[in-house]
Amino acid sequence: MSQRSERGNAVADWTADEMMTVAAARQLRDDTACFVGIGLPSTAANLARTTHAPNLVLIYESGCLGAKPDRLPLSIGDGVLADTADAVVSVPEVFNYWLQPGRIDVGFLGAAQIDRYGNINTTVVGGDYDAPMVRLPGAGGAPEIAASCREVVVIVRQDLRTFTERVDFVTSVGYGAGPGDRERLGLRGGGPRVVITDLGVLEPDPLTCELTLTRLHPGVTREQARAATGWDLAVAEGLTTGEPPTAAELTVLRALEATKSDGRLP
Amino acid sequence: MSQRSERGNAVADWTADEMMTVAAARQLRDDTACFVGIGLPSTAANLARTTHAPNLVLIYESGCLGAKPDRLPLSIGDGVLADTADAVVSVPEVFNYWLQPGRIDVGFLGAAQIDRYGNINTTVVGGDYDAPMVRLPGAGGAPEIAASCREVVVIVRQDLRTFTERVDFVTSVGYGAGPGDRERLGLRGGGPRVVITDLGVLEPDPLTCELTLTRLHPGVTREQARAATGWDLAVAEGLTTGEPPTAAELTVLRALEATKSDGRLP
Amino acid sequence: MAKLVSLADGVAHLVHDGDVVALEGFTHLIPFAAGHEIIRQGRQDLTLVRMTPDVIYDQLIGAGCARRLVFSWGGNPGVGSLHRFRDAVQHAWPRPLELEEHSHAGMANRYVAGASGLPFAVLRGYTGTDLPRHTPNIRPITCPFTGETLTAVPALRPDVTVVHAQRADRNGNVQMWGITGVQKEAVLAAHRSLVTVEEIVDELAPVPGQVVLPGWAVTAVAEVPGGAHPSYAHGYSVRDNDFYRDWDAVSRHRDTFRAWLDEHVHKAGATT
Amino acid sequence: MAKLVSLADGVAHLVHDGDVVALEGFTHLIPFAAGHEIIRQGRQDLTLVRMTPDVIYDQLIGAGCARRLVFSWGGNPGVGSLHRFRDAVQHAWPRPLELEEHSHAGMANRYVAGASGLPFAVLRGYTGTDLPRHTPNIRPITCPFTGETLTAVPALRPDVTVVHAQRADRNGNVQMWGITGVQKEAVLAAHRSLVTVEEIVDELAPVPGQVVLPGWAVTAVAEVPGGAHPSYAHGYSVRDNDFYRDWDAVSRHRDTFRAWLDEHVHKAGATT
Repeated sequence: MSQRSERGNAVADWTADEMMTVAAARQLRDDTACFVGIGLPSTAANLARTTHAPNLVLIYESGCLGAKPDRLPLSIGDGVLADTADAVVSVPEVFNYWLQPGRIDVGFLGAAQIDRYGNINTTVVGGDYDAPMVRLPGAGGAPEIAASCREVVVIVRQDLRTFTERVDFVTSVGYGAGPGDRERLGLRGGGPRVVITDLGVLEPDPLTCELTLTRLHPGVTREQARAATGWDLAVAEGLTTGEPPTAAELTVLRALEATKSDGRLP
Repeated sequence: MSQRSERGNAVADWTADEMMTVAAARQLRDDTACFVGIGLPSTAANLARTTHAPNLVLIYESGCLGAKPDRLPLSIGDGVLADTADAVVSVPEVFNYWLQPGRIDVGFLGAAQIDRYGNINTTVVGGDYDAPMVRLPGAGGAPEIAASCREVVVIVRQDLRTFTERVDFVTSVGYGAGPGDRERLGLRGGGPRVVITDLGVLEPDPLTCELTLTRLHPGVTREQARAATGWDLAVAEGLTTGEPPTAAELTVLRALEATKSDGRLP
Repeated sequence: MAKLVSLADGVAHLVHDGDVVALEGFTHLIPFAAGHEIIRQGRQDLTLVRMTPDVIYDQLIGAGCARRLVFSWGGNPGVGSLHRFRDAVQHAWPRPLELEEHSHAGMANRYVAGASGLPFAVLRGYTGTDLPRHTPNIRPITCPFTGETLTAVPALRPDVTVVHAQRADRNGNVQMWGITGVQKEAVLAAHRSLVTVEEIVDELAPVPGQVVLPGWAVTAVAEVPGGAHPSYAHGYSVRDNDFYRDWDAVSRHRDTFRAWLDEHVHKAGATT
Repeated sequence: MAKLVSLADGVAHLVHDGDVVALEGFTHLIPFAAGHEIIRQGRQDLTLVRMTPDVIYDQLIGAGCARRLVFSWGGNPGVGSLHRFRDAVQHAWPRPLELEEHSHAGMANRYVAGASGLPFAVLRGYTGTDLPRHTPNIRPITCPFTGETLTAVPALRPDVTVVHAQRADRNGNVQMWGITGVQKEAVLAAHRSLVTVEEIVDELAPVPGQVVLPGWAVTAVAEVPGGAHPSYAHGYSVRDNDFYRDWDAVSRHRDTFRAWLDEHVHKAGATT
């Protein structure tokens, strides 16, 4: 993730992945609770907590409520999460008492595939379920995070393999087949509010629920974004270009990343 | 409970209540787990633990597993129970993870009314449920203790008001209306194995499930026991007379009772 | 983050006439001071929920705050019956009291379902007893895998739950230990919550056996030292067993009860 | 009271060919040493149950111990995919692997039901996903009070659950702290249990955040210092993140995996 991206802004001193992480972090508001998956979501959530959202409550499915790690955990069960949490609860409790009732404001998910309606696949790609081309890790906490959090933020690199007309397997429901599906299914959370990629930002159209390009990262064109999408990507009328990472954001992000290489503080 | 009983053995230096508590304690085997209600059951269980059953595991519904109180608690939530327990768990956990699966060997219950088939009432006496003559405390943990423990020991003073042909309200099921009823109801514990009173010991007849007088305390006659029972009490062919309390049992019991008066060690 | 409030303000803002109110605490950590404040503020028509409506609910019932009681064991632990509770059930004094009666296992699971955002809980319970005949909120449910019949009870979702705990920090993170009963579930099941604590501290030093409720899951916290008396706060006080024993005589007659209420609740004023 | 045993004896007596075996530990306290002993003793046809079949199950699957996997997330946390797991699913190497796939919430509740002596658990989960189409053990259930449709999953009742913990005393009372995951439920859900511990001590000094499993609820305890490596035991060791990263290369090819297995498992012999 630390090598220079070839399609980001090659002049400014930041990579497309850094831009993506910064843009994701900016989506997290202070004084909210965020259910964090490992990897990019954890990096972005910790960046937010260390910059503009000091009271962001990080919840890890290992049972750590309010973790305040001073380094990036490699797994959702690293000791630093338990050591710095307000409370450590059992895994059944984190799902039953904290996630399921809708107490968590934001669910922060990654994806192996994502479709037009924000449905996510992290299970199998290609072939049959029983004989897949690629067997992925599977669901983990994602289906219920996607169902129960008040809103979902997705962070995922944008390319044709990932942004697909129809996911091969619905691991976590976005807007199903379109408007009204979440309500019909009885899902109580609001679904994906925003998808942050290395190219820009997609948001569901309020009427069609279709993921629509609403913002580009600096230096990225709408054509690049559309070319990296496996369906005919709609572009919002008011398409904007986001702010590049600030020096402060980059400094904190890189310091965080540096802690990940050996799991210890630099 | 400490005044001399008028119908116990008036010569020997122990009361009917003491005999009852000692007889109940003797029913508890070492290395078993016992779900203990407050009052007489707690006294008897602690007597057993302090005498012949040092590894008796006492479980209180307040969530204290393996409590080893050095004084008699007044309530099932006294601090001494938490301080001396192997583990303190939540109230939902004690019922769901420990009682319900049938992990507890013995459930130790009292009763306001008990009938021919060992069904217990601690809810209302007389009148209607909605307008009872006497409103009692109610169920507490008893229905599920009676349902799920491998066996139940009842400790209750024997008189016509209490030992009644039919309880006014079934709070906790013994043998229902007779043989096969526990199985039909799907109750997985064995039901009342023995009822200890201040007069003697009753056990369910293996064929009829009817509570049958199998043992008298020293100095008590079968006529006394039958006269204190609200149904035609069957008497076992091999009716025996139990052993009086030993000096050791009385010494420990009285020391325990002495701790109860002020909740502090003597 | 939970708001830090006075007890009087907390009760005024969070407990309303007609509310479903749960005061929990299993022998330990019973929020007596909050109960007294509810009496002082003259709340009416409450549906009182509690596994063990002991002396605190005897007082609320006798003071006329309750219309309905949802419970599983109503007695004075280790002492005997509750006379105000009995008087309300047997003689409708000072007003009639509707009952919804459960077992402990049922009530505990009802709180668990409430805390879990589920409409019901499943247990092995009540079977063969007379409780389902009088409590419609106990129904059979069939296992979709084995066909076995079990028992379902509906979730409890109090309008407000009140508990007492040892400590909170200034963000309203609450820490309790010792016998922690069903308090976490009762707080998480409720729409609003008020926690009284022995003290508010800068930092919650971890304690073995602790249960921590994050401040963002609690509505308000009030510092009320001794707020559990005659119940106790493990590490701060011991149970006043004499009070429980004496309550039997105090509560046995309406006039001695009323005199007690006047002197110890109404005249006492808010603790904070 | 739990029996104190050697790891080799514990596995020999408690884990049989064809058993349903759960090795639990959520990133923390994963019983790697016990898994290696299962491999060394050549167990076959196991149904392996685990929420997060990470490196330990990659090893068991690659070693050919497993016939079936019941799980909710099969990856190398923070690193990527599990190559032995993939090879088994995609190419049936070294033998075919049946899958029963759930979500974390579903698996956690299946253990809860098992620990609770219930045949099933209820949750809000799986709705709208493709999981129920491939996992028959996910069924709808209707709330008998509200009519709402929820999801039911059957209880997990492993033949044997294996976990690692920090300490036990000589009566087999087990103490663990830090992230304790689903271990209590997994042990209580199982017919038999084997707990490996960092050390056996005379007295379990209470620790904040501890979970204590009474010795009478555990079948056997084996002292295996470092038995969680490359996972960790909070207070005793730290997670060997390099091992997890290196595992990606070791496990990517069958021959490097087999060489690793020979050297680090088969030749290593029982830890105790």
